[in-house]
Amino acid sequence: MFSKTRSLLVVGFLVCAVTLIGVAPLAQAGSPKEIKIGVLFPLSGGLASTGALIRQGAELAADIVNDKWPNLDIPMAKWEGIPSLGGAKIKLIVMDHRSDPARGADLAKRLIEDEKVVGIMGCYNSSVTKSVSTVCERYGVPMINSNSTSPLLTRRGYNWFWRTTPDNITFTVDLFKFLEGLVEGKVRGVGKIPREELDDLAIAGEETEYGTTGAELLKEMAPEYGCRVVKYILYAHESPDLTSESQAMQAANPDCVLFIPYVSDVILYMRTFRSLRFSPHIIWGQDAGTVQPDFARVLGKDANGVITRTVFIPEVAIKVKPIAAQINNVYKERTGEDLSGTSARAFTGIQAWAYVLDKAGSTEPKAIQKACNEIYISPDDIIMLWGGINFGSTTPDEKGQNVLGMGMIGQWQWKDGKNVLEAVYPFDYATADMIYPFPEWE
Amino acid sequence: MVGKMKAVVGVLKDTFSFNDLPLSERIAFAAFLVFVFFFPWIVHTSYPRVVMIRFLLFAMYGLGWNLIGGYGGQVDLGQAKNVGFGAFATALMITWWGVPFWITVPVGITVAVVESFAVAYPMFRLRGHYFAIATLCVALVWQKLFLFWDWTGGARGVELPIKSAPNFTYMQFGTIGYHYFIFALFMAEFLFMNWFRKSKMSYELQAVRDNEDAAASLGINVTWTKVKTYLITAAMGAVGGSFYAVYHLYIDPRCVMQLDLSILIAMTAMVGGAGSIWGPILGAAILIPLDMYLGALLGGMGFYGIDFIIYALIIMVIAAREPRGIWGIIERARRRGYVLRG
Amino acid sequence: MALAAEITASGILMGSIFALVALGLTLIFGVMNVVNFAHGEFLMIGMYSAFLISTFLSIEPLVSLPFVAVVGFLLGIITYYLLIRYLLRGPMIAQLFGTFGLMLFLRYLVMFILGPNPRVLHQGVLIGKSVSLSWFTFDISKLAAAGFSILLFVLVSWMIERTKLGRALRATSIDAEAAGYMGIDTEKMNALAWGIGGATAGIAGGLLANFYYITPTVGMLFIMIAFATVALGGFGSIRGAFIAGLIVGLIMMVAGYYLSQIKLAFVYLAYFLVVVLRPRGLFGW
Amino acid sequence: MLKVNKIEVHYGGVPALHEVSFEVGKGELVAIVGANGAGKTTTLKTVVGALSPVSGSIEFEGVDITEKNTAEVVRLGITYVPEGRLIFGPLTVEENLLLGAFTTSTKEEIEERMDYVHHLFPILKERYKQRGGTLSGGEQQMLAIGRALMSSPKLLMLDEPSLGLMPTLVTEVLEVVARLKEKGNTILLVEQNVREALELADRGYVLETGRVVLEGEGKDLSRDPHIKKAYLGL
Amino acid sequence: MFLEVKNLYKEFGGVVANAGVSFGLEKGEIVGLIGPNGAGKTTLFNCIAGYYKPTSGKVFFKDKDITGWPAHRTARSGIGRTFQIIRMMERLTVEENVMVGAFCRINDRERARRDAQEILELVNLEEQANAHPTELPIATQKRIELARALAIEPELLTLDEIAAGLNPLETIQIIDTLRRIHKEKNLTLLLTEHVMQFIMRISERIIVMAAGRKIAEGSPQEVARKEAVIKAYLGEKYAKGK
Repeated sequence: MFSKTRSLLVVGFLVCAVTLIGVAPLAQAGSPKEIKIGVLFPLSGGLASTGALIRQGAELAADIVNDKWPNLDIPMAKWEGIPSLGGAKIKLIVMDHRSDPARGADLAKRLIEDEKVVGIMGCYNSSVTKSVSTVCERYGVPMINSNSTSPLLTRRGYNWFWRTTPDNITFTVDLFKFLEGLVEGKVRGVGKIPREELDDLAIAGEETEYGTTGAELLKEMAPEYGCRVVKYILYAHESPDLTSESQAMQAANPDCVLFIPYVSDVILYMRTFRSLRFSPHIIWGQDAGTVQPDFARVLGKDANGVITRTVFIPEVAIKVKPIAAQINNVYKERTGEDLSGTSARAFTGIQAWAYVLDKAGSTEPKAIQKACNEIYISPDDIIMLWGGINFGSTTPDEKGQNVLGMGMIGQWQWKDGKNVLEAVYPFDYATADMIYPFPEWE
Repeated sequence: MVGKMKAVVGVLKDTFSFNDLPLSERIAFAAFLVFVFFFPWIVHTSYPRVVMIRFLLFAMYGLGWNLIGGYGGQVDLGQAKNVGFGAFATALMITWWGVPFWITVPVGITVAVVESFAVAYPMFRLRGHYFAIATLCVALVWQKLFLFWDWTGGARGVELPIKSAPNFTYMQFGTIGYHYFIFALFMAEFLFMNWFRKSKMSYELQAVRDNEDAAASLGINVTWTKVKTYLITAAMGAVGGSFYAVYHLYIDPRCVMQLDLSILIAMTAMVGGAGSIWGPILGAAILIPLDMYLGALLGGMGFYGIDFIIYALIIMVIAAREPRGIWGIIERARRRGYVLRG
Repeated sequence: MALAAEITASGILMGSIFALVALGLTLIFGVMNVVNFAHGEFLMIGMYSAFLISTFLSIEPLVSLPFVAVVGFLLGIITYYLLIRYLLRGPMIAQLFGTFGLMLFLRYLVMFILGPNPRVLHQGVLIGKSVSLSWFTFDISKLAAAGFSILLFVLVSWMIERTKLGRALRATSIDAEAAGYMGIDTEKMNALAWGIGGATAGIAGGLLANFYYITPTVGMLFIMIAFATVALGGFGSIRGAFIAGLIVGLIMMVAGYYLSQIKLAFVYLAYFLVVVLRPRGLFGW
Repeated sequence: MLKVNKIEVHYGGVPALHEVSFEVGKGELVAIVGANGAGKTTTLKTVVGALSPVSGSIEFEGVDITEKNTAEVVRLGITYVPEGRLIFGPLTVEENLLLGAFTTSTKEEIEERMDYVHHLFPILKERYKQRGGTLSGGEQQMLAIGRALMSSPKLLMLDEPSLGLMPTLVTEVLEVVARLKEKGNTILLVEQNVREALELADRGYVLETGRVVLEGEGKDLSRDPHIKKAYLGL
Repeated sequence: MFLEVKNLYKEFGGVVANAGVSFGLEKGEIVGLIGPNGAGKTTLFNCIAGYYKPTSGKVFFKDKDITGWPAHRTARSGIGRTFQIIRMMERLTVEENVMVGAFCRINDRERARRDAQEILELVNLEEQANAHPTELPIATQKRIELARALAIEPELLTLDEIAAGLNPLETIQIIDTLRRIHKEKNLTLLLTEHVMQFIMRISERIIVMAAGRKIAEGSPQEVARKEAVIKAYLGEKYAKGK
């Protein structure tokens, strides 16, 4: 006969294990006055600080939609919920996908089927955005993406995927237009720069979906604008040291160094550049790394003169967009920091969701899909300098991209003991004289 | 001819028979099978189903790893590379040429087995930690290469074309379909393991694990035994990878070939109890739901890393209190019973 | 020519820093055959302690090094008594996972307490200063780290090979049972090895903080390099770790210059090739 | 000097010793004999603190050492030469000997002891800088005993010192034991060479399946008919 | 010749362990191999069984040249062995340990189990069949090693210090067992041992080695009288005692 302990243990363990799996999350019977939106971001690992920014931006937008904000001159501040849905509140269900596409997909299923969200917003990492959007496409659930800029995402013919932010093509074109502007003397505070001082480019992209596609795009487009790529580096993700990459760039003697980095890498690059006394004329970053408050805070004076593409610059907001300035102030009260490209885009993403829901007047996926395809949000309603939000399409193979988006270029300038992001492009919106060339290291 | 028939019958009997196991284990396992089989009809919410699929996938990974790591005693921390080979073979062949899923599986297995064979002989010159780090290094080299190469999609990854479900050529279903798909794969591997654990090879492998010199003195080719097992393990990893590709429909080297995956696979077997057929299943049944529910319930709460902290504490407690895994508790109880009676 | 010199110089510089990071790992392994997955997190905690001590007490980061060493030492000892002691009873694989759990635990505990945002030291005599030669600009903080690395290696080898304590440590590592019969308290020796290992990791972190950014996940960038370094040199060999560190540094620099994406693959490949020829690493026994 | 009182020891839950009691007086050579698995090594390991008894007590020079760990027991003056010698192979003969003196702190004492050991085993002086692992079996046994003597133990416990040695060396090692006894050392000896051990010993104990079944003067025991039948096969 | 060792040399990085050893065994013989610690006996065993590759020289088994064959191949060709330091498969039961040996010849699990049970009876271990070897005393473990080696049905069995650590009675018991097996299985035995009661009683012929060479050979009585053997190995006391 078998011993009692043993059989008890065996049965006990299997039962425990199996019930653990079987524990169904108590599907909360959400009040009809609540609309759930699933939000997926990296909140652990190397991108946790970025995820934190996105979260703050998204939550602020939801709060502005849900509550009355008499001091904000933006329509949705007066809404107290989605008007066309009887004032239903938006509830964000935030989850951490840990930068893992599989986990993102699994969590998306949880959000869609168990949490019964009406749609999803996310996911920052382009790779996770891909897998999550695939799930949404299969389930027929709308997904609005606010922070991934890989051009491929809107070129897959998906029917349930929309993106508010401009993609890397727009940003790359902006960069070259900006460089041309420098040559033509259009940039505030800088005279005409000889083309020879600007046409040798070094490109350094992090070896991820975002970095690789960004770098390739730059490389492809450079010749069209009369630039030469003298050094092209895709550098190892999670690299403990970037000295030799920096040396390789220095040896190529470029005029402009163009980064497509996440934040930790570009901090390391800047420190290495300083130790090598390497100062090209222009150091430009493709948003993600260089735009974050962490970048400026951590590098301090060393960030002075770094140029970054972005979609939101507080200084511009203060000068030309009063509502943006107001919202920036609210955000600053909450977090102690200005809105950045990252958090402002997340804010706009949730805002777009709110407008879409309002337009749809229903939480039916089909209605939302229709609303998404037809939506137009006026530039006066949003904090960006964009021409508004409309998911049309500029090219036949593109679907769901906001065609009214616009990029900006800002420059970190060290003023009174802190870094301020000043706009240098579009030229009309310039908020300060540009620092050119990138200052020599002390 | 008759001899051959007899041999086949013997193999079949070994594969499907559980008579040598105690009644309690058989009952528990039968209950488990019934539960898993009817799971999608018991539980109507999606996430538990997703967790169940992930559990079955990792139980399968764990069963495969258990061959080399449990029965063979070789700490292999590079199983992710085989998962990657399987996943990429399937994903690339389907996207490029529209090859049906079931043809891509043997290709993935072949790639994994050929690669494993190529590195196995040098690898098995190494012992203990040197071996563990070497497997880890080889797997990482492949990951870096897959990221570097263009034809694999590099860091951009591979997206499989979406078909209208259910589709048996490209194996795309709804959650329930995938549940039975992975359940079938799991059962196939489980039955193989049931045959294996009783086979001559299993005894030889365990002899090699416990003492190589003694094993050699009994006519066992030590290296070849290890290599053989390593290849079978590789093949099993590749099958799991192929499933992963058609299940998630997106892969990149960072998600299918990463270090964490290798470690998690080995950990499922270790936590459950390496070297027993139940170990990996128990381990996956504990770790996967734990990980998934902690992540889903606490991950978005805004306390950074709280889910990891709890998860890590549980792993540490298991490793410290039960170094032989959960199955170790049961075995110990059993042995104590034996000693006291005998 | 100048290029070769430049790459070699930075290879040696970074190599000795990698060696410094690996020192504690090889020490702990040498005494008790445990590979510590959490070593990178020890380093990270060293970096944070240096940052916190020198920021909040507004003292020079170099002055904070002794405190950082103490923090590392205590961390090692606590780890030993609360976790490793129990892991030692189990098979190698349980040890790997136990320390893997510790790695996750420490990493996310720090993230939980201090938040995920990166930090950097701004004030300090070493920070941001360089010495320029005609062919190469040396970052002083890296130079100092390399110098400390050599110093620590000499110190630790001296301690292990020449002192009574070192002899006892080695005896414990060869045969703990026999060492016990000599009247050596092997528990204390193990704890001491973890303490020293933790202290060296702490010092390494304190030095890295002078030129590296600090995040809760920074340990993960170094741990695989440290593994490869220790294994390449031969587990437990202190001299081996230093030489292997230099080799890894040089490979990383040369490969990084030409093929950055797969520079780590070259390091792993180098380990694989070396152990295929010498199954116990360069200096392993 | 050493008083073991009714100790009960379990190995992984299985009882290995039952109420084992014995005594060793100052200057005595006491032998413990018994079949394989009778619990001889277990007894010695329990005395030195490597195993702890479930019940019973161990007293050394009036101090209760039942709960003390090995390091503390060794410090009190009990040294154990384990079965199979356990030489530190990668360390030199010198380092092995110095480790034997781990609990001694003064330089003079160490030097004095070292001279004594060299006097006792001149071969160790010749091999001073050689690695322990390269010595032959007999030399290793000398080294193990010499290493134990380095701590100037009050009680020396030898576990099968003649195991695996060739006949000439067996003789030699037993002679060394005899010589140590003459010099006034207190020794507890476990030996498989039952006859030789009992003839050398002042007193002896016979262990069978974890119990003391016989005790008495060494010479008497060696002539005991039970011993002759059960251990000598006569 | 059943087993023939011809002029065997084995060096380890300059240290010569075997320096030109030659001897032969006839089928069915029991031969003892004695010599001081470090004389190279174990090395010789390892060279015959394929654990080491001889530096030069040849080993013939049943007229086949087996020099340099790997261990598993010599085992399959009929050379069984035990180890000086016990090597158990500690996570397998005693019966399974022996079954692994039986698997050398047969593939069928049930037959292997039956064979193992028979052999365990032969060495009086049937009671311990389901125990784990490490729970048992050394003497028993030595018998398990013997049973395991027997399970491959060797024609030549080499036993390395199988009586070390056994008391005189246990030594007598193992001699009985070995004699019985020798007769029943028609084995050829080659043994090394330091316990003289054992080696002198069981061996039909004795080979003496010292410093890597064969220094004497003959019947136990002849060998025990040889001056060189007494000096290098047995010692005056033993010679007198005889």
